[in-house]
Amino acid sequence: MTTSTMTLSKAINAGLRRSMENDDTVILMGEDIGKLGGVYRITEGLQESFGPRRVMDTPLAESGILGTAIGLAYAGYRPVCEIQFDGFIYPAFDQIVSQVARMHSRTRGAVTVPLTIRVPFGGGIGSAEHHSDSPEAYFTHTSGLRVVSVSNPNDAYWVIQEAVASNDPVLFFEPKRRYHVKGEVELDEAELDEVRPPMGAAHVLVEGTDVTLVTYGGLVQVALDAARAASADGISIEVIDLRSLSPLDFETVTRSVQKTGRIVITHEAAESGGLGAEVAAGITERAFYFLQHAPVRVTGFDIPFPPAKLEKYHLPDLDRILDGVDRALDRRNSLSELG
Amino acid sequence: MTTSTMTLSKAINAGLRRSMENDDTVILMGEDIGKLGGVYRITEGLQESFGPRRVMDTPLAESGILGTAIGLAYAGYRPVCEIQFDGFIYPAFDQIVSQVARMHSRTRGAVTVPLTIRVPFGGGIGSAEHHSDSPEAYFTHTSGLRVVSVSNPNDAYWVIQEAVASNDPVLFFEPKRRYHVKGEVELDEAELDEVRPPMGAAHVLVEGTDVTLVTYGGLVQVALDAARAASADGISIEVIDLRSLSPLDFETVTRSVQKTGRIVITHEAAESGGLGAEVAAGITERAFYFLQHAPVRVTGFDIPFPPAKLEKYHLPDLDRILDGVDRALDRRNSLSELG
Amino acid sequence: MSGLVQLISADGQRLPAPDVETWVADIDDERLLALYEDMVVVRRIDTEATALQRQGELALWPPLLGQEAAQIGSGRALRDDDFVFASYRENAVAYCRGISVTDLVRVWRGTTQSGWNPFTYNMATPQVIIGAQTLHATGYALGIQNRGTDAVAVAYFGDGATSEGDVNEAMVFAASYKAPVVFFCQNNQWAISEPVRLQSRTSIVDRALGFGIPGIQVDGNDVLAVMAVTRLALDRARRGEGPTFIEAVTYRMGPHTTADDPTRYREPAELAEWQVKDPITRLATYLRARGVLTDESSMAVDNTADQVAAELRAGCLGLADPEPLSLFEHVYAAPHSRLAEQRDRYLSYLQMFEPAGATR
Amino acid sequence: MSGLVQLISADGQRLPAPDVETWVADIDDERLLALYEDMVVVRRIDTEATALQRQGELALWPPLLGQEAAQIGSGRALRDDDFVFASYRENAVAYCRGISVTDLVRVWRGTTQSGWNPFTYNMATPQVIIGAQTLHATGYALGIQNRGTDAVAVAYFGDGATSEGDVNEAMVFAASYKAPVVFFCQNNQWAISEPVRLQSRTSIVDRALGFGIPGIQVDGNDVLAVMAVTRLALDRARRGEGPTFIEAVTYRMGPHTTADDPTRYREPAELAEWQVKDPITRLATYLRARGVLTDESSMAVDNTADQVAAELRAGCLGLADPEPLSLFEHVYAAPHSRLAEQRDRYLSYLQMFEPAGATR
Ligand SMILES: Cc1ncc(C[n+]2csc(CCOP(=O)(O)OP(=O)(O)O)c2C)c(N)n1
Ligand SMILES: Cc1ncc(C[n+]2csc(CCOP(=O)(O)OP(=O)(O)O)c2C)c(N)n1
Ligand SMILES: [Mg+2]
Ligand SMILES: [Mg+2]
Repeated sequence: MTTSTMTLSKAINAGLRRSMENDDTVILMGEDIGKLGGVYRITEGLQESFGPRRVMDTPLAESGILGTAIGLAYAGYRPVCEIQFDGFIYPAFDQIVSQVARMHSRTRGAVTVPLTIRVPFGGGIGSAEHHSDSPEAYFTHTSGLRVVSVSNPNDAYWVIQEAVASNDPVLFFEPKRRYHVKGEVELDEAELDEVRPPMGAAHVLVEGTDVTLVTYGGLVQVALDAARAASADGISIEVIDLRSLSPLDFETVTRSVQKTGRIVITHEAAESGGLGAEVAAGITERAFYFLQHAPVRVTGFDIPFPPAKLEKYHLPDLDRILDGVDRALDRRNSLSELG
Repeated sequence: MTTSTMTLSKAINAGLRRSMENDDTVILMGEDIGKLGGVYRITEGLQESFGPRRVMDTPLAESGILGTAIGLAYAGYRPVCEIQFDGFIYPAFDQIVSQVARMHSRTRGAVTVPLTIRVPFGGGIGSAEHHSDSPEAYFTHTSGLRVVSVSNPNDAYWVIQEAVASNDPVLFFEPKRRYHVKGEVELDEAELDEVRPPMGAAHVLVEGTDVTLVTYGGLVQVALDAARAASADGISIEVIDLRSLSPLDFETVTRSVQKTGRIVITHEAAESGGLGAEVAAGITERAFYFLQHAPVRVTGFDIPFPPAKLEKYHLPDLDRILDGVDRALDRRNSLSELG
Repeated sequence: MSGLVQLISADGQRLPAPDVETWVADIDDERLLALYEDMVVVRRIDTEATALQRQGELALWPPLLGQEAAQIGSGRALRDDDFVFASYRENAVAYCRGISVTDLVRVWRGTTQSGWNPFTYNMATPQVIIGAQTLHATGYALGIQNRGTDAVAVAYFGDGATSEGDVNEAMVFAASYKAPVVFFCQNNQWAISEPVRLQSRTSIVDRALGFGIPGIQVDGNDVLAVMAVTRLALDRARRGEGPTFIEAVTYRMGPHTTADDPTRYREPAELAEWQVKDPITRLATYLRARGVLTDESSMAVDNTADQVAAELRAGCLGLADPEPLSLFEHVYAAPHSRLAEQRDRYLSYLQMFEPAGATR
Repeated sequence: MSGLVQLISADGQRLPAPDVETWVADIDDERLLALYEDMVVVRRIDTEATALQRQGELALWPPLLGQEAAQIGSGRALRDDDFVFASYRENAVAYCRGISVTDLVRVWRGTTQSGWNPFTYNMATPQVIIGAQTLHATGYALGIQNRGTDAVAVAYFGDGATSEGDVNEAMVFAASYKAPVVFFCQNNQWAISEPVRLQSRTSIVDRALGFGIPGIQVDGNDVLAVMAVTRLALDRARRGEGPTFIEAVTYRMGPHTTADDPTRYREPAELAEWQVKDPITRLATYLRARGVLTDESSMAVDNTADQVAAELRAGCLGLADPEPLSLFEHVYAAPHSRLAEQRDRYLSYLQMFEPAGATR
């Protein structure tokens, strides 16, 4: 096995490069992705290698990026659009929801829209307004899209390639706060099936018996830290990285909850209508008789993302996750008891 | 008490008229709302009465409508924007999510954005593509917005006035399929507190003991029909019209579920990440030990709204709701048993 | 090119227009008569579809009455390998692409969201979201440019659409990349109840100049002039000279759709004024004067139109309703676990209603 | 008005410009010196804020280096009752509005999303979403129009912003209603790493004409010319003549923000070319030649700038971090049950960490 240590951002870059080498219909589009290599350097060096027609700096217009990408898909291309920051995806919302998501079903399968929309997302990096959003739930509620997120370099390398290869449109959420974290990446094609995380499958990162802790993206590491801390306290947490947010891999989560009987879901996005609601509702439907406690949500509050100096209070951290675990374990009062 | 019988559409019209009479900063904006009175005639006669500066036909640009409405709010106005159909709100998504919803918190309360966004929504009327969407969950997940829906003329008359009077931005979802249904409207201001449904409060329309059936908008009547049909079978359904979708009135729903122990939620929007997920998750948190069965969701499928000839299969109807009730009552296999 | 391009006046006179003559030098009497037939046929399609709507066989129909020349003139200028991205009203363009009349009404009968396979006719499914398709056309044009062929993408849209951000962004992208796309705007004076002056205080065609895109304003009721300028624009694109914007000045003589009542918002006098400029009448006058349109040939055209109308009616009435389980098809290209689960459950649900022993 | 308006050349010569002279007839030497001081001060603010960012006291800073004349010339043309809707880069405009230097950096220190109350200074919170504010300005202008006052709304935005649908829709609305709004575009040649030619193949100012809005292109490094054309545009708006678009041709001499490294995407030669046109140097040359700027007055200006910088530093370091529970404030104007519940739970949570008996 050929492995290499690289950062998550470099892993995405390497994955994109490989996709572009394998398939010359793959085209990258976005603001500042060419010479600059993107504000996060995810596309660094790619315009040099593949030229400006395959790594296109676009005018500053997100709806324009998505709309023209659809046209390129019609013409047989496989566009990968970078949205510079989470908070800038909304001008493209109409093209994504009304066009990207519906074109295949609209045409009864005649047109495929094999688009990948890369979105650096989430907080934890002390950014300015509109640079820390977690908009994933808007897209998981949108039929016709697939939504994934990654939390480590190996997943990043493989899932981005799967997203690009997918004939369905994929929203690919990149946790900004994890860009610079290094990890092992398995590069060898021969062993593909073993190392490649199948898009759509959740990943049990840590096995445990007392409570299931479900998350994705930037909070995966926090969840792992929480599991370690809890184990010192004699609590055994099973940590699941969802990876695929739409569809959700309920099979994996249900199997876990059937074992633990308790589940905590954590994400940065607002609680109301966030992904945690869907996981909670879905797991209750699937494992009602196994549940010893209501699914517990530990999320960002129902507020616009706050200024940088406040984000540490807004974002779920180790303590808040452990508090959620305690509640799920009936070691502390939960919402139903608070009234 | 002065009451009057009118259709739901006429009730909104009358409510808007009254708001405009009471407060001359109220301005209506939208496509075709002037001379034509809107494609659904909701604003019929209002331009005649209040002139083109207060009932403004706008250029064909939804982001433009919302963006200029924000400027008018800055200038001390209270704009009421009509989005012609549910499916046309997405071009305005950025202005709604990044501006309307955040302006008050961004400015730490200095700026209020007392906007009302009227959205005819939902299916059941055999419409063309993009004319039957139920986009409410996008907005209930957006902090800073209030979201309401109405199901009968009296609520329509009062809630639209409350929405217009609210200093917070309000999404007001009008069930198209109920526009032409008549009902009594209490017009008398003197009795206001008794007749005015407080914005934010759910309404128990039918009391029952076996199962709680929660819905809003166009499906309320279907839920009432289901309750009637079930009662013939000896099943007592408590029907709740949520009316407020954000915030949700969990107090009312929880009280009901503490009594019935079972809950069915039904809406037209897709299941994944729909409002039903939030209601299910929230009620499980609040009434876990009262629940005899996992909350049951009866919703549109996770598909783009289908062509008119298929909508009757997609939309929850009496039979599908009763099937859901049966599952909640353990009279039929539910998801967890299906595996 | 400045000023309104015209080749046949409202009263049926042939006018010289040196700038564009060359583009229609090959359009002899026979081909003019064919254009005439096209226009008569599509008008007849409109009438029949409207009747079908009144009879409850179609849920809705957006007539193009008055815009026949704009659509036939441009539609007949296209090459097969050009690709059209249009709105809901371009039924005559679709007709030119060879799309069957039955396929035209599928969407309006509510059996599907797309009457045809876009790749069979190189014409996308009519777009309902105003202006969205202009970006698709621009993107498709970028694809053409990458491949180095000389096909062209053509975006059709209305005067109202020019207010949408998307249409303006499409022009930004098209200009920036010099994309081989033609923006064909039918200014039919109205966007439902809103007159064009609400969308723009200046000529619609001026918009393009602000993006550095050449603009041509053409009499949209003059089929020959429309064909000439469309060919000119297509040729520019084929030669790598980038986008062109055409404003076809025309008039929506009917309602916005069969659900609309234009008497609520516009004066009868305005309609009367435009009736005088009717695109079919003027060509008829011209062709009669030349002896090309005779009672005989006119009757032949009408017969063809009647046949097409009959075909439309039969096709429409013959359309089968889709199966319930087709709901779940083609939402995704690859299997999707959640949707598969929903499908399975719905199937079990449906089976409850079946007589015991029946299979599906 | 066609061609680039200029009153003071790059080498500090006073040029005649009959079209606009009258608009700055009142700007005598003393007032010119004041403009000079403004520019020096805001450049000093930039330097200090950049230093604070390097020292970790600010998270980010978007310098306006090179754009002083565009911002001071226009900012000083405004009346108090005009209302400004700007982007993140208009710190010099904010300075003209009387906003304190401490208020300027609050946002960049991350203690708040808005450094000031917009109604105190008639200037909205700097907008991060590119172009969104142009619609707000247009809407505000409609409000002015309704009330019948002669105030004006002013939208500031960049060259890159002109590609966004919103900016184009703002022009549609402004033109349609003849709204008293001035669109002030600082074409600083770059949108982060993208040169202006990627956004437009033609002059940015041309865009306005396509919407029927008069456009003026001005040397954005000439503070006097900028002031003249801004006054002209404001006056048009006040007299009910509707919107004007100003393209101030300037250059972003620094990085996009302190997080940017412009050497990755642009040539040193380009920067050098623009350094010759520096807005402060040219005014200094002019004023020195007139004997207005002397070593003494120059030192006075520098002292003022240093004082402002010291004020900025002290103000910045003095900014208190917000309280955790302020998270829940001002999300809604009226009580919100769900959020109140979240706040209460968070409060109980925080209390778990407190020593027994402590209160909050
Ligand atoms: C984004 C969006 N907003 C609103 C509508 C509703 N609508 C349908 S047609 C129409 C008018 C379009 O006018 P124009 O672009 O001039 O085309 P025409 O109908 O005249 O052919 C409107 C407002 C829509 N379909 N999409
Ligand atoms: C909608 C949106 N898309 C992208 C961005 C990221 N972004 C911030 S500034 C900028 C460039 C803006 O260029 P320009 O309008 O010329 O203004 P300048 O920065 O030069 O003053 C970009 C792309 C954003 N803030 N908002
Ligand atoms: Mg029109
Ligand atoms: Mg710029």
